[in-house]
Formats: sequence, C-alpha cells, structure tokens
Amino acid sequence: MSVAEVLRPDEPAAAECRQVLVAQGITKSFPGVLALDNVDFDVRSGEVTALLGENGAGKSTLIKMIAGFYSPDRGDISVDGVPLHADPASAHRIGVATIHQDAHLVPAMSVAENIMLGRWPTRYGWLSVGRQRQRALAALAKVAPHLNPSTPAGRLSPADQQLVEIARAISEDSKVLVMDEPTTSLSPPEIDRLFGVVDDLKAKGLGIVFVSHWLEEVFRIADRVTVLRDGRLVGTRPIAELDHDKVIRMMVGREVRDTVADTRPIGDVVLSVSNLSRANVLSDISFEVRAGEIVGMSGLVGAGRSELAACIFGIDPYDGGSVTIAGEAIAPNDPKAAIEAGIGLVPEDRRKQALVSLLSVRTNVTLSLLDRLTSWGLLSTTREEEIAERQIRALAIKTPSSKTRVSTLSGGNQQKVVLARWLARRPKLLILDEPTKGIDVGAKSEISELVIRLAREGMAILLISSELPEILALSDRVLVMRSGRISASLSREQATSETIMSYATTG
Amino acid sequence: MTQRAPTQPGGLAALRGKISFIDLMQSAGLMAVILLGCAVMSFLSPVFATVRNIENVLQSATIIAVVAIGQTFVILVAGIDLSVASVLVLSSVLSVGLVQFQGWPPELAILAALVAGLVIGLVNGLAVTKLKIPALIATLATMTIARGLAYIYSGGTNIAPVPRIFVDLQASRIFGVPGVIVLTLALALIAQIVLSRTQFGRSVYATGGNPLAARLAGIKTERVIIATFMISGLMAAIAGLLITARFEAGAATAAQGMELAVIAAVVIGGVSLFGGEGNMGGMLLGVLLLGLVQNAVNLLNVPPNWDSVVSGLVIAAAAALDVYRRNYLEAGMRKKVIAAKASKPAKQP
Amino acid sequence: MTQRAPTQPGGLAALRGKISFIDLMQSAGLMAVILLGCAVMSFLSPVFATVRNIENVLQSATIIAVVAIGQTFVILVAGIDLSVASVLVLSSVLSVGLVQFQGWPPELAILAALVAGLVIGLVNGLAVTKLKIPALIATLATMTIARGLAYIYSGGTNIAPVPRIFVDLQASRIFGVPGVIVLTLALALIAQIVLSRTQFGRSVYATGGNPLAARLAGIKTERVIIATFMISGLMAAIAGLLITARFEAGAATAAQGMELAVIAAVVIGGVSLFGGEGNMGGMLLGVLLLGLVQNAVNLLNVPPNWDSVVSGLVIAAAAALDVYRRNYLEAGMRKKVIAAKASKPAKQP
Amino acid sequence: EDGVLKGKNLAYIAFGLQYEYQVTLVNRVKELAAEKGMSISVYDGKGDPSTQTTQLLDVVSKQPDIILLNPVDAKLLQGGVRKANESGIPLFMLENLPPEGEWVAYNTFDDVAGGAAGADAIAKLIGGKGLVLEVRGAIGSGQSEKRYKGFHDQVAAKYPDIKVETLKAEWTADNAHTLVLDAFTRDPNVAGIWAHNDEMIRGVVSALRQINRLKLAGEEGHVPTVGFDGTPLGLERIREGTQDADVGQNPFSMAESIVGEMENHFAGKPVAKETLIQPVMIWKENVDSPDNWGNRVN
Ligand SMILES: Nc1ncnc2c1ncn2[C@@H]1O[C@H](COP(=O)(O)OP(=O)(O)OP(=O)(O)O)[C@@H](O)[C@H]1O
Ligand SMILES: Nc1ncnc2c1ncn2[C@@H]1O[C@H](COP(=O)(O)OP(=O)(O)OP(=O)(O)O)[C@@H](O)[C@H]1O
Ligand SMILES: [Mg+2]
Ligand SMILES: [Mg+2]
Repeated sequence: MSVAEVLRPDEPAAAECRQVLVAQGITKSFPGVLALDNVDFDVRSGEVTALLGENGAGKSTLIKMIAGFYSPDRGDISVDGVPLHADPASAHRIGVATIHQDAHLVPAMSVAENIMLGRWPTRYGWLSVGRQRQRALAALAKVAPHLNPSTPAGRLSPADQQLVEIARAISEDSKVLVMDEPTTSLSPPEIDRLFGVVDDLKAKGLGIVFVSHWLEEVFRIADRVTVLRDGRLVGTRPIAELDHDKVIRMMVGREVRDTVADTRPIGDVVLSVSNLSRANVLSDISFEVRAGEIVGMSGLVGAGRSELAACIFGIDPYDGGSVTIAGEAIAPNDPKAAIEAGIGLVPEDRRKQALVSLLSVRTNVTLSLLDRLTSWGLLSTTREEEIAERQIRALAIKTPSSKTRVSTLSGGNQQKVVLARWLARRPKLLILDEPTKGIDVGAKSEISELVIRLAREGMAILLISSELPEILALSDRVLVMRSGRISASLSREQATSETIMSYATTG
Repeated sequence: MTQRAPTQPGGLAALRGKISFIDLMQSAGLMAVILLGCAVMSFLSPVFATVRNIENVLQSATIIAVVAIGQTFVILVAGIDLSVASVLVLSSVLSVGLVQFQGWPPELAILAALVAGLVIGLVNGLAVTKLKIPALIATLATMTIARGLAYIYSGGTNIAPVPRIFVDLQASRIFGVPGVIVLTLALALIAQIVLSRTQFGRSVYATGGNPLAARLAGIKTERVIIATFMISGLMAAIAGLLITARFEAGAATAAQGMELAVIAAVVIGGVSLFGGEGNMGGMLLGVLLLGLVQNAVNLLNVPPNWDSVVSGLVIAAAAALDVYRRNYLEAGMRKKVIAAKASKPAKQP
Repeated sequence: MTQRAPTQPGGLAALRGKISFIDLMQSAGLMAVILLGCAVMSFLSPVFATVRNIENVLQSATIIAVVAIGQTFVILVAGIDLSVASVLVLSSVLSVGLVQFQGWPPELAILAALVAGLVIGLVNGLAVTKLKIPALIATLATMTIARGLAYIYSGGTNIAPVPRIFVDLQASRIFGVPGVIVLTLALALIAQIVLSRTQFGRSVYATGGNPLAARLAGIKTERVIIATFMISGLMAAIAGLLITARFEAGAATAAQGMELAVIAAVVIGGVSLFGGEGNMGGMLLGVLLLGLVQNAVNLLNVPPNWDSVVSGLVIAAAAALDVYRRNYLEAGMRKKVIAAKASKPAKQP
Repeated sequence: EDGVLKGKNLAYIAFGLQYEYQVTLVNRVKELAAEKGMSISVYDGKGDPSTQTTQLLDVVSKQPDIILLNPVDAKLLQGGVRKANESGIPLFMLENLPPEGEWVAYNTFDDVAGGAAGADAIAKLIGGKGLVLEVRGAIGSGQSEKRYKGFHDQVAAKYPDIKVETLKAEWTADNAHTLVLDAFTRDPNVAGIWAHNDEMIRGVVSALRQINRLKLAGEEGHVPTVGFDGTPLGLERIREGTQDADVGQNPFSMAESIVGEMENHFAGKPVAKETLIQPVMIWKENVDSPDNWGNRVN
C-alpha cells in the first residue's frame, strides 16, 4: 500500500515544544467495535496538532478519553506528568478544555451561564452574576461578539451554539485545548476569528488539538498532523512534510478527486417560492429550482437560510407568500404534506431534527419510507432490511450492523444515515442544509458525485452550505442571503468567493 | 459513485450474531431474576410450584397487565396516564349498571363501557396535544372526574349481580388455560405486533424518542399521541370488564391507586419514562415480577407490615440485578471482542 | 416552555425559542388564574375572602408545600420521589414514638426523625446513581419499605400525646401569622435562594437540563442527584413534624397517596418532569391552586362525588388557561418585535 | 372439648393492619388461636379488595383447615368466596357479607345500631336541635354505609330539628381536617360533630384547634363530638374533654365469639350462623371501665 511511505516514526520533539499531554497505548472498545487499538498520541505546547481520519476512525473517542469522559480499556493519559482519571472534573482540573463534536449546552440556561458552566464565579459562596457576565462577554468578544450573554442557549442556531461552546473552552484556564470539529456550522468570518484566537493561545503556550474534515483549515493552522485509521495510529508528521494528497492518502489509503459539477439538461420548474415572509426572519423571498438543477444557497451564519428551508418544508409557519411543487401549492406548517408533495430535507442539526437516537440505524433510515414498506398493514421487515443494507453499503456507513443504535455511530456516519433516509425515498426536490457537516474527505467527494448524479436523474437540489468550495463546485446557480433576504442570484460564471462574500456581507 | 466496502474493523462480522443476542438479553436480565426467584420460592414453599398457584398468580396479574399494555403505549411517547384506574372503574360500573339500571342488553353495555374508555382517552389526548397541558395534569384531572362519575352513577356502591356473560368469561378455559389469561396474552401479542411491525408502532417510538425529528420525518406526532391515549383508555376499559368478571360486580371502589402499580410494572419492565424505549415483553415481565413478589410474600406468610418491607426490598433488588446483569453482559462482550482482536496477527506499524 | 410534554414540537421556533420576558410571565399566568379564581369565589361565597378562610387554606397547604420544596429539587434533576409520604409518616411516628417508647428527649427525637429522612433520601440517591435503578422504582421501593417500618414501629396506631414542643409549634404566631406558615415560606425562600444563587442550585438546573453537558463541564452530577434526594427526604421529614404538630399525634396512617398530590402541585407550578425548568415560586402557586380548588369545592358545598368532577374540571381549566396565557403572550410579544423591527433600519452585520 | 381446634391451620385475611381496631381484633384472634393450639397465618388486606382477592386465591391454594375473612368490600369478594366454596374449606366471615356464597358463621358488629346510637348521643349533647356535621368513611365501605343509614334513619325518625351535613372524609384524619375547617367557614353555627371513626376525630380536633374553637367539654363554646370505635386515643380524648362520647365496638368479644363458632363447628355443635355484636356507648362516666377494649391494649 502506498501509505507505507508516509508511515515513518515521528521525529524527536523540537526542544522548545514541550509535550504537555501524552497518551500511550490507548485501547478502547464498544460492544462490537474496537474504536481505538493501542494508539499513542501527544500534544505539544505552542503547537496545533490536527487529528485526522475518516468517519469512525476513532478521533472523537480519543478526544472523549482525553476529556475524561471514557476510561481507556488499556493505556494511560497524563498532562504535564499528572495522570488523568476517567472523570471530566479531573480533566478540567489538570488543564484540559474540550469542545466536543456535538454541542453540549443546557438549553434553559443563558449564554453566559453556559460559558461558565460548572465554573460559575462566586463571591462569599454566592453566585456573582456581574462577574459571570463580564467573563462571558470577554470570551464572546473573541469569537462571537454578536451574541447576547443573557439569551437562553436553547434559542440559538446550531452555529451560535457552536460558538458558545468555543467561548466556553477558551474562557477556561487550560493547558490543552481540544477542538472536535469546531467549524462545521461556521461561515468564513467566524472561522477566521476562531483561527485568530487559536494563534493567540498558541503564542501563550497552550497545546491545541484540532479536528476537521476540511483540509484547507488544517493546512492553515496545524503544525503537526496525526492520522488515525480504523482505530489505529497511522502516523504523526510535521505539516511541512505533507501536502493535500499525502494527507488524504494517509487517511483513506487512495486518491480522492475534487468533484466539479458538469452541465446537464435543466427541466421544468419543481420548486417555486414566491414572496415568502416570516416575521423577523424572512422577508419577501422568491426563487425557483428546476428539475436537474443544483441551486446553491450561501450566506453568513444567521442569514436565514435554515429558516427558509424550515418554511418550505412546513416545519415552521410563515406569514405570507406561497410554496409550490410542480405547480401544486403545498400546505404550510405540515412536513407530512411537504414530503408527500415530493420534498426531502436533510436538516442542519442532525441530532435534534433528524435522528431518533434510541432507535437503530435501520429504523432511522426508513423512517420517512414506512408508507412504502407497508402491505396489509404490516411492515415488511425484510424489505426494510434490504433498503437499509443497500444504503449502508452505498454510503459506506460504518456500523457494526443495521440494528446498532444510531447514537453510537461516529458523527459523520450519523450524518450519512440522514442522507440515506432521503436517498431511499428519492424526492422531487431535495433540500440539503449543510449536508457534508462532519463528513470525511473521501465521503464528501462521493456525496458530491451523488448529488450530481441525482440532479442528472432529474431531481431538483437546493444546497445550503457555509462551505464556499462546496457551493462553488456544485452549484449551477448561487443564491446569496443576507438578513432574511435574497441579496443576489449569481450564475455559475458570476459566482466566486469574492462576489458571494461581498453580497453576503453588504449587498 | 465509487463502490467502497463498509470499512469495518476486521473480524467483527463474526460477532454480529452475538450483538443482537445482547439485545435479547436485556429483557432476559429480568427473566433471569424471575427464574431465580421462582427457584428459590419452590424451595421455600411446597405449594408455590403448583399449577393452581401459578394459575392464580397469572390470573391476578391479568388486570394490571391489560392496563399496562395501554400505559406502555402512552409512556413510549413520553406521556403518562394517571386516569387508567378511574377509567377501569367507570367501565366496570357502566358494564353492569347499564344492564341493571337502564335495562340495556349486556353486549351493548359492554360496548358503551369500551366507548367510554376511548372517549376519556381522546379527551386526554386532546388536552395534551391541543391544549398543551402536561400529561400528568391532564390525566390527573380526568382521573378525578372519571372516578367521581363512577361514584355518581353507581351511587357509591358496587353493583351486583352481573350479567351471565361475565361469569362465563371468568370461568372460561381455552385448552385448559383460563380464558382471561389467554385474552391478556393475545392483547399483549397484538400490541407487540402493532409496535414492532406497523407504521403506527414505528411512529410511536419515533415520537417518543425525538418528537421534532419524527415530525420532520413526516409523522403526525399529535395524532400518534392522541392515539396512544385512546389505546390506553380502551385497554383500561377492557380491564374494567375483566374486573367486573373477577369480582362479579360493577366495582366503583376497586383499583384505588392502581395507576401507580401499573406505571411501576411498566417501568420495571424496562420502558423508559422519557419515551422511545421498551416493549410489551419487558412490560409483561415487570407485571409478572410484581405479581410474584406479592404471591411469595403471601405464601411465606411474612408477618404483617414486614411484607411491605420485604416486597420493597425485593423490587429494589430485582431492579438492581436487572441493571447489573445488563452492564455485566455488555462488559463481558467487550472483553471478548478485545480477546478476539488480540489473537490476530500483529498489526502493521 | 415549561414542559417537554409529548406535545407537538413547534418546529425550529421551539428549538430556538422565544423572548426572555415570557419566562417571567410563566408563573404570572398561573397567578392570573389564581386571582381570577379568587375573584369569582369571593363573589360566590361571602366567607371566602375572610382572613380566617385564607389562613385556613394556607395553613392546610403548608404540609404539602414543605414536601413539594424537596420534590421540586428532585424533579429539577429529572428525578421523581414517590417515597415522600412514607418518609413523612415515618418521621412523624419517630418524633413521638422515640419520646414515648424510648424515653428520649423531644429534641433528640426530632433530630432522629430528620436524620431518618436524610438517610432514606441518601438511599434513594445511591440507588438511582450507583445502582442505576430508575428513580420511580427506587423510590417506590423505599416508599413501601418506609411505610411498612412506620406501621411496625407504631403498631399500626397513632401515637399520642405529643411532646409540648409540637403543641407550641402549632399554636405559635409570628407577627400575627401562624408560625407554620412563616416556617414554610422561609423554607421556600431559602430553597429558592439556594437554587438561584448558589453553585449547587445552578448545578441542579444544569444536571436536569442536560446531564451530559453538566458532566462534561466537570459537574459531579451524581453527587448533585444524591443531594436532591437527601433534600427531599429532609423536607418530607420536616413535613412529618408539621403533621405531628397539626394532629397532635405520631401519625402512621396519614398522608396516603400524598406523593401524587405533591407531584401534581409541582408540575402545575410549571416545573418540568423532564428536568431543568421551574422554580419555587411556581411550585408555591401550584400548591396554592390545588388548595384553593379544594377549598372552593368545600365552601360551595358541591354535592358529594360531584366535588371530584368539579375539581378535576377546575384543575384542567386552570392548566389550560395557564398554557393559553403563555401562548397568547408569546404571540403578542412576537407582533411587538415585528413592529419594532419594521421601524428600525435593517441591521448591518 | 379442648382439642377440636388443636393442630388446625387457620388462614385469616384481615381488613387491614393499618387500623387500630383491626390490629386489636387480629391480635386477639392470634392469642385465642395460640390458646387453642391452632397455627395461624394472617394476611394484611391493606384495605384493598384486589389485594384481598389475590390473598384469598393464594390461601385457597395453600389448603388451610379454616379461612377467616374480613372483606373490605364484600361485594367485590364474591368471586373469591366462590373459589373458597369450591375448595370446600370452611369459611368464617367477619363484619361484611358477600351477596352470595356459603359460610359457616358470620360475626359482625351492629353498625346500623351503632349509627343510631351515635345519633342519640349527639342529639343528647346538643339538645335535639341544630346543625350536625357527619364525617363519614369511604363511599362503598359496608361499615360506613351502615353507620350512615343507622344515623340518618334515627335522626329522621326522632330528631326533626337536627340538620345533618355529610362530609366525605374517607376514613382519614387529613381529609376530615380540611373538610371540617371549610364546613366551619361556610357555616360556623355547628352544634355538634359525629364521625364514623375515631381516627377522623383527630382531624376534627386539629381543625377546631386551628380555628380556635377547641374548648373542653363543659367550657363555653364547646363543640360536642361523638366518635366511633373506642380506640385508646378516643378514650384519652374523652378523659381530656376534647371528645364527648364514643360508640364502642368490641374487638375482643368479636374475636372470642368467632373462634367459639369455629370450635362449635368442629365439635359438631350447633353454630350460630349470624351474630350481631351490639354497641356500647362510652361517656366520661364509664370511660375507665375495663370492658372498653381501648383500655386493654397497651
Ligand atoms: N458509545 C459508543 N458505543 C458504541 N460504539 C461507539 C460509541 N462511540 C463510538 N463508537 C464507535 O467507535 C468508532 C469510532 O467513533 P468516533 O466517534 O471516535 O469516530 P470519529 O473518528 O470521531 O468519526 P467522525 O469523523 O465521523 O466524527 C465508530 O465505529 C463508532 O461507531
Ligand atoms: N423562531 C425564531 N424566533 C426568533 N428568531 C429566530 C427563529 N428562528 C430563527 N431565528 C433567527 O433567525 C435568523 C436566521 O437563522 P437561520 O438558522 O435560518 O440562519 P442560517 O442562514 O441558516 O444560519 P446558520 O448558519 O446559523 O444556520 C437567526 O438570527 C436566528 O437566530
Ligand atoms: Mg467524531
Ligand atoms: Mg443554517
């Protein structure tokens, strides 16, 4: 295998880069899965170590162990020589701050309280609301100045929730900062701001772990790269020795091509939205999507793209305007009607809006398909199994079996399960809201190809994404949203990073 | 799209069979506790393992079991139905009273009793979904109201004698097994099939597990919730007929506090109060466990009031054992996986 | 949103929520219902709005309120404590029995009663966190056990006379207000301060609102849960002392089924059974509402059995009005926001 | 004659051991059983007909020589009684009878007479007129229904100037407390209070204390109260003056008479099919009499 060439032992640490965190011989298994197998990992102060690997490679599992959430079956972790006990409190105490892959906020608590969660400042035993606010504001100023510290966290969009998580982690007085896919919901300006903070922290001597499936980001801030595959360590290399292709080869063991959509015949209008308005969120939105067309939708966090999808799909009511599919008006505020009319939606927050975490992969895949699996009132479990197995294979979902609880899958694999649900149903219009959130490089290009193929087969696609490269590579047309309005409709030729960002921020 | 084999850690395919075996063992934990208890009891009491005694235990458990079937549906959607005992009582007095006081034919009275259960279930469901009253409060209100109506209708006493049909029901045997036991098992079986093999059943789990995701997957969650409350009302009404048959009276004063016993049985049976998890098999085991504890305490003639202490301890111990067994099994499986893995040739660098 | 009742989720709007002013108005909804009810009652019954009657209602509500303080802590961490009524009677019989039978000084007996409450709370907490038994089952077991022990210790009778200290407590007045009312309000106030102004209180909300997030943030969620059960045990034991004072007897037979009334009051008061939301003010209003409904039904001399029907209807109506008011307010607020928005220039990023 | 019960197995399904009167009854039956050389198992019915039905079935499978049953709600034990009859085990009944079935002997307290005696007592205390609060037991309970009937029939027949208001306290002091409080708020001109058991008098007394109406017998403003059962606490209250009279039952004679019938049955002697035990009124004058069972328990 060509990977072998990059699998050389790591060089000795540079003198000024002290090892702050050392994990040795980490092994961890779950029922039916060996998630980590004898992995060595270290973090050095003043450096960003990127932890890379395909979906299900074991990145989050390793991180949860560093955060004290899981105890390793074998192996030890220490920070500055102090051994870590399997207890999050112990991890915080010895200086590990972690941003987990899924946002973990207390919905009824304010942003400030969430930032200071478990570390609420007190004075003579009483909480000091003032100091809490101060410290929260200080953290927010660095990453999310637009957020009000007294808003309840449950009311924020996924992107803002992610920013609160980041604010929490950086407000901790830590030696190691671990970030598991912190950028999945963020648009370019937020990412820039985050990287600025990371540079500062690096300069202060923190050791930083960074996980992302966007290699551009990795090359921007990482000093070293550690790659996992199938729970095993592939190797750790200085970034300078690597390039895009080498990293991908380490991760997936083969080449991955960038996918760019070609032109295809565009058919009749499938989705037509006219004058759609929702108080406070959307105003006067009109556009069309045709069969075989991929329409990209870009904009900053909070521009209203997800809310637009929610209105079209009938999740939220709207105050004015109409939505039609192939000329038929569809009832507002009724997802079932929308599905029956031929719309599918991959929502942006898979955990809250798409997956029933207690149920199996199979049940989650077929949840919108039950009407087609029923004969004589009974579900055909064999057909159900067939469909689930086919989707698991087609999307290479990494799971011990189709009966495994979906909550035990890795983040990227959970996202694939949501995609699988709609691929199994084949709607006329597929709305994809951040569809490649958390998906690895290899799978991302496969999903891109899949989207193109679906379009070629006549499906209309509305692609909402904060990832400009994704928008640029796939869209036939790009709509840009700003403050609840469509600020521009750009043809493929007009659409460039610069034009899109300029309409997104000032149009 | 390029075909890529699902990237599974090697050697795991062989373990798949055993994984679903673990799922099976979840209820088996409770089953083991029950079998263990039965073994101990046959040793302690000579009459325990007699056909007559086992039949008694099962027959006594039927009423709770039937109510618990409906309650399971409601709890699966993260609801709770406190009104069941009152619906049961109302159904019981209607089934006899309409014959005695209004001169209706028994069949019609029975139908009316079942309709009453469905209507109260519908009211509960509408209160929860449309008025958005918490299920605990909505069903507490109907619990109070239905019990009051039962008292008013019956004049506060129990109504006897009952139509012949109830006596026959109680005396009936099907292949030598008491008819009420067969009926209960049949209802549980149907309920389990509905849960695991129909669109509605799936919708119940999805609504309980994540109502928002369920709605976005095209499930009419409000209708599902209303339906579960109606099933619960119907089951409670059926149990009301069984209690009429058992007591040979339209029983206005029976089943005080039964809602708690039912909910306890369902939860012991592994149905999560937070919705989305559990099945009828577990529920039946939960009902059986509570019945057996009561029977054991009676047969062993535990001194009065100590029986409460003993049954409390046994219930706690059974629940703890059940949990322990699940965790233990899981840990055991994990070890085996590692062993299997370690025995393979050394990994590449 | 107080309840994650199995109601239809309001889509993304429910996910992201509303304006924080509405939170404040949550208890105000209930308050409005109560005031409206009081207005109607003073019109219907001339004696309703007398100092004496109000004092009666409040004094009767004290025992439930004290128990409900502890229950609120437990429900805030998404637990439930069914053992409270049994702990209450155990505390009551110990507080008198230890003096009468064992000849202890009253102060020591009272201390022992409180310790008994704490110990049962500790057992509940350990069963829930360490043995991982569902709270409903664990506390059902201790409920049965504690009641059994109370009967065994007291011999199934009530123990009288009580030490002088209880008589004095019941007769005491502070600034003209009955001492037990003052005591109850003081306990509720302290509890509210603990909830909103201490690390522990915040940890309770965090543990109930998102246990995983709380644990990951380094909060010792198991200890928090154990502590809430201990508080609940302690409060139930204090209520046991109050009941001793009220009835001048160590009452083994009192408070049957009180656990349900307490839980209902807490939930009506806007505390979510799913944890993380609610406060002592709402809880007190819930207790008050139930007490007032009972009082109203008694004063209006509703015919027997119709009283159940009427109070069920009133509770449902109050809950529905409360919910309606919240939704109405929300809609109103949204309109206002739109207006505000329209009059401002479009915001710049 | 001493030997007929020797070695016999007695299964006693009690009303519920949460009630003082019942506990005394059970204890006396146990003592007598020990004297006669019987082995006895007592089942705590917990005041719940379903529990009792289950217990009756369990008992039938254990095949004792004698079953003694005190049903909470006799109508609901109809089916269970039939099972017992089918098994051929001799059945002895206490306090309540099912509509149908076979039993050897039935022994009960005359609750109707007790209700009437209560009416006479309260009428005497209030001078035959005024508003009387009746604090009644659970709806559907045989005892409460009979006491209610005896009381109301007697008032209707003899005391036209007494107005009765019935409060549904379901045997508990907690309920009695609230109901009496509110009844006084509604109409403070209460001449007297009569309760279906002594336990509820506890609630009555605490309610009176709370509204400052608790005056001892003989004092100005005293509200006369009459209870039922003759429990130790009831007697104590009569001595102290917070209660005026008690309709006394006698668990001792009930126990003795039913065990006597068992002896008769097995000795082949004639058995009294039904025995009604008459109430004894307890006043301050005879409160210390050793005949009162309340003075004979610790
Ligand atoms: N709690 C769990 N129970 C069972 N299996 C688990 C659990 N957590 C993780 N796994 C399994 O462990 C493996 C590694 O998962 P992990 O979440 O670490 O992957 P990852 O590298 O973070 O992937 P992604 O890029 O998709 O987030 C996966 O096969 C996953 O299914
Ligand atoms: N129900 C609601 N009530 C009030 N504000 C809302 C509601 N729903 C959405 N918003 C706000 O409307 C704006 C649009 O949010 P939306 O999530 O649609 O944006 P987006 O472009 O998809 O960005 P993101 O990347 O954050 O998903 C945000 O400011 C959001 O907070
Ligand atoms: Mg991950
Ligand atoms: Mg979005």
